[in-house]
Amino acid sequence: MTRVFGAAPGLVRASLTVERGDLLLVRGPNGAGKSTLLRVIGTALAPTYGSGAVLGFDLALERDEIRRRTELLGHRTRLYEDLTAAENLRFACAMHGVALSAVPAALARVGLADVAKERVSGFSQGMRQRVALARALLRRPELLLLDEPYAGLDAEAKEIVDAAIAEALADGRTVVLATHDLQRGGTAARTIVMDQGRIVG
Amino acid sequence: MKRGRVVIVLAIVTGTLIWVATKGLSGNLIYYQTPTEVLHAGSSIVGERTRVGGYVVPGSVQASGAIVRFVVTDGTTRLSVINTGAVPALFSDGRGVVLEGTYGADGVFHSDTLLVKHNGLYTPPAPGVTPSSADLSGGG
Amino acid sequence: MTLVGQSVAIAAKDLRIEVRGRYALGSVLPFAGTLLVAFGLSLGPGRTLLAETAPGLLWLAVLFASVLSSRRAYEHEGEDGALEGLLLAPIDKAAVFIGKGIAIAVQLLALELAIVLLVSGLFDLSLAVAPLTLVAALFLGTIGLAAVGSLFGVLAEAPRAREAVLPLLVLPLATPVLIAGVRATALATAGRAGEAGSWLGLLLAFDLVFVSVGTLVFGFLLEE
Amino acid sequence: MVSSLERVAGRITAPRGERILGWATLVAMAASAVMSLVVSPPDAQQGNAARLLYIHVPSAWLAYLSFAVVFVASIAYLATRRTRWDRLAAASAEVGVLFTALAIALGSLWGKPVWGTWWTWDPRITTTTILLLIYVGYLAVRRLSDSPARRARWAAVVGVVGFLDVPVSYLSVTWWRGLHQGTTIRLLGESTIAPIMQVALMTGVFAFTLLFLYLVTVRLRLGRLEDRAVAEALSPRLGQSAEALLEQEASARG
Repeated sequence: MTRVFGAAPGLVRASLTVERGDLLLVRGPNGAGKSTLLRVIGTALAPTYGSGAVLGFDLALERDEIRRRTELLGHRTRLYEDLTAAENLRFACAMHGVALSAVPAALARVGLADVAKERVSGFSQGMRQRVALARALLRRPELLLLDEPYAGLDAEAKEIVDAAIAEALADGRTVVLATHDLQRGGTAARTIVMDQGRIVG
Repeated sequence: MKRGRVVIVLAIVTGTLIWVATKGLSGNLIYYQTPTEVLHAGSSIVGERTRVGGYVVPGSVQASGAIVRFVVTDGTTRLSVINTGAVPALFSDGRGVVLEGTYGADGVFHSDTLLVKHNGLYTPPAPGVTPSSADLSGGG
Repeated sequence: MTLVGQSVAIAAKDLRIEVRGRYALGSVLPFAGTLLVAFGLSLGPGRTLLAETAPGLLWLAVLFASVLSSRRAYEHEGEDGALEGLLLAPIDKAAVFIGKGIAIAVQLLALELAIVLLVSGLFDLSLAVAPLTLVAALFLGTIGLAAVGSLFGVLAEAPRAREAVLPLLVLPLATPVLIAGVRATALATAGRAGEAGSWLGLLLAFDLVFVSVGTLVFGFLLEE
Repeated sequence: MVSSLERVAGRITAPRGERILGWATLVAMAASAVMSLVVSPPDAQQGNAARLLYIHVPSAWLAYLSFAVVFVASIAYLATRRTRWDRLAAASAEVGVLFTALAIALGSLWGKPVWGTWWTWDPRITTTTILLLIYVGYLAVRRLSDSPARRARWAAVVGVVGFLDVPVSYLSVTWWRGLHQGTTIRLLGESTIAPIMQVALMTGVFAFTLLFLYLVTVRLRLGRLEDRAVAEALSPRLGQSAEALLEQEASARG
């Protein structure tokens, strides 16, 4: 169960509860505070006020426990330009304590097996997002936070995202998806709408 | 933050500071050399820019224009000095001074900067004496 | 994974990026070279003056190189938000400090090799008199500079960071390294290496304080 | 201990305490002026220039005092994450930078007639200058981040590390050179200052300490107002009620 209350820059007030194993859809116009909400849940941003528990762990005190179990896929891909796709993933493995053998499979899943040994600096934005997605697939996080994962992706890649969401839900893991894309997230157990830093519906 | 780590770091930092502080007291490196050290070093430091510290030998001061000649001592050795730089108001017989300049082949120290080392002694003037040597009106 | 393993992984990643980006070779070294030539020109052709100031110039070049390298070490973390990736990884945050410190130190040592040769060529610094003391001074000084740079380099990635913040913090804090490094180098090159002991000790003390305190407090700088 | 300290601090920083402290400071400063300019005789060696002692030494004392306060408050902030510690560190650092600069400027004025130079690379002067630069850097770091919590954390780290650098840099500089006089007033052994001059000096130190407390108190009050204004700008509709809501939430959780 995930439960957040509080405010942060760009997030006026939010109070939210998600059941384990559900898909929560977050909608709202640009600048509504969707990213901030996801970043607060993912411990990338500390709330200015307020408190919360993610997967039963305190948002302020047990961040490492949350981080071990959560994957936040944000706007920025967090890749190193001068490393190859495979090297970027291997570094993520080292940081998260995942076996290096997971790398080839993850890259194959996003269709980048051929360019694994090429540097990210030569990649298009779409390819970079696929690498970031592959990094998210290295682990099987209990909570998957996806912030506009479809933006800039082609139809094939969008299918990969959908498949990843479906797989996580089938495993009984929780997914929070923030997206504009009205065709996506049809299976959501719950939808919230945000506006001007508040949850309005 | 890990409690054990805090303890270890505290121990390292205090240990290090104590070690350096006690080591520093032996002080093998000083601001200035003494006349004995200068004469001892002799020709090896001729022409090299150094600092010399010592007390002005009473009665040795001779001023001629901007140039002041005097002798400094550390109690054992005397060293003749020719100073061409500015002379502070507090300069007088028996005073501690630090000189910057070069030791010449002529055995005289040629200084261009004369600093008076204040002894940290503050006393009222003797009765009937008006001290004016370093009055603020001149020094700012 | 342990603190050591994480630190090594971060250092290896940073060094790989540095080798590929050739920033140290392409920008920092030319900068240090220009600095030394400019010093030489500004001081005039007097050989004794140049030889006397050489240890100071050597360490100034190293100090500025350390600021540039520390800045660079965090620059590639900021380009696409990678620093957030390090933040969100369930690692001991001290590993970032140590790993980056190792990477900065290795780069600096490589740079110093070139800087020392340049200084010796340009300013007539005699390296062969007491090479061990010289190497020890450079090595110990580098650890201290890398620790300060690795600790505060992360601030240069702040959204509102100004270019001047890192040097403004690093230069005063690194004064002990500058003084002790210059004195030890001067003694080593003047054939009085025996007297350099306390300066090397001071460098070691600086390293111990900054590495240990940095390990303790770095998390506060990185943590959101 | 921390909580009782806070209680005392809370009493002083109340409007009434601040007013009383202000008047006490004014009286002490006046007493110090009379002591240094009228009661104290000129010095036998330096004449009236020695009167600079009565503001130079208290300024230097405040410099070290305020940075020690920054150090302690920074550690307290990192341990407790209470905003008040951060405000104390910030206020103390600002006052400290002011008085460090004053001590250096006065020392320079004094150095000219006594040592014969405006400036010399003496250990005390050099380390005090380094100290000034470190805390100018501290204040620069305080302007780096928009997030109050992050700004406080960063500043606290600089406050701790900067203070630890002082002994090391003091030693490095001491070994390097030394012209500044030693300690004039000694706790053990004989002082090298005449009793009446010592009284004048202590009056100055006392008056400046009160001035420090007063300035920090005023700065703390401004800091509190500033923080409230920022909090309100951050969440205009929440305003005052935010804290009430949070307390509700906290009690519901606890």
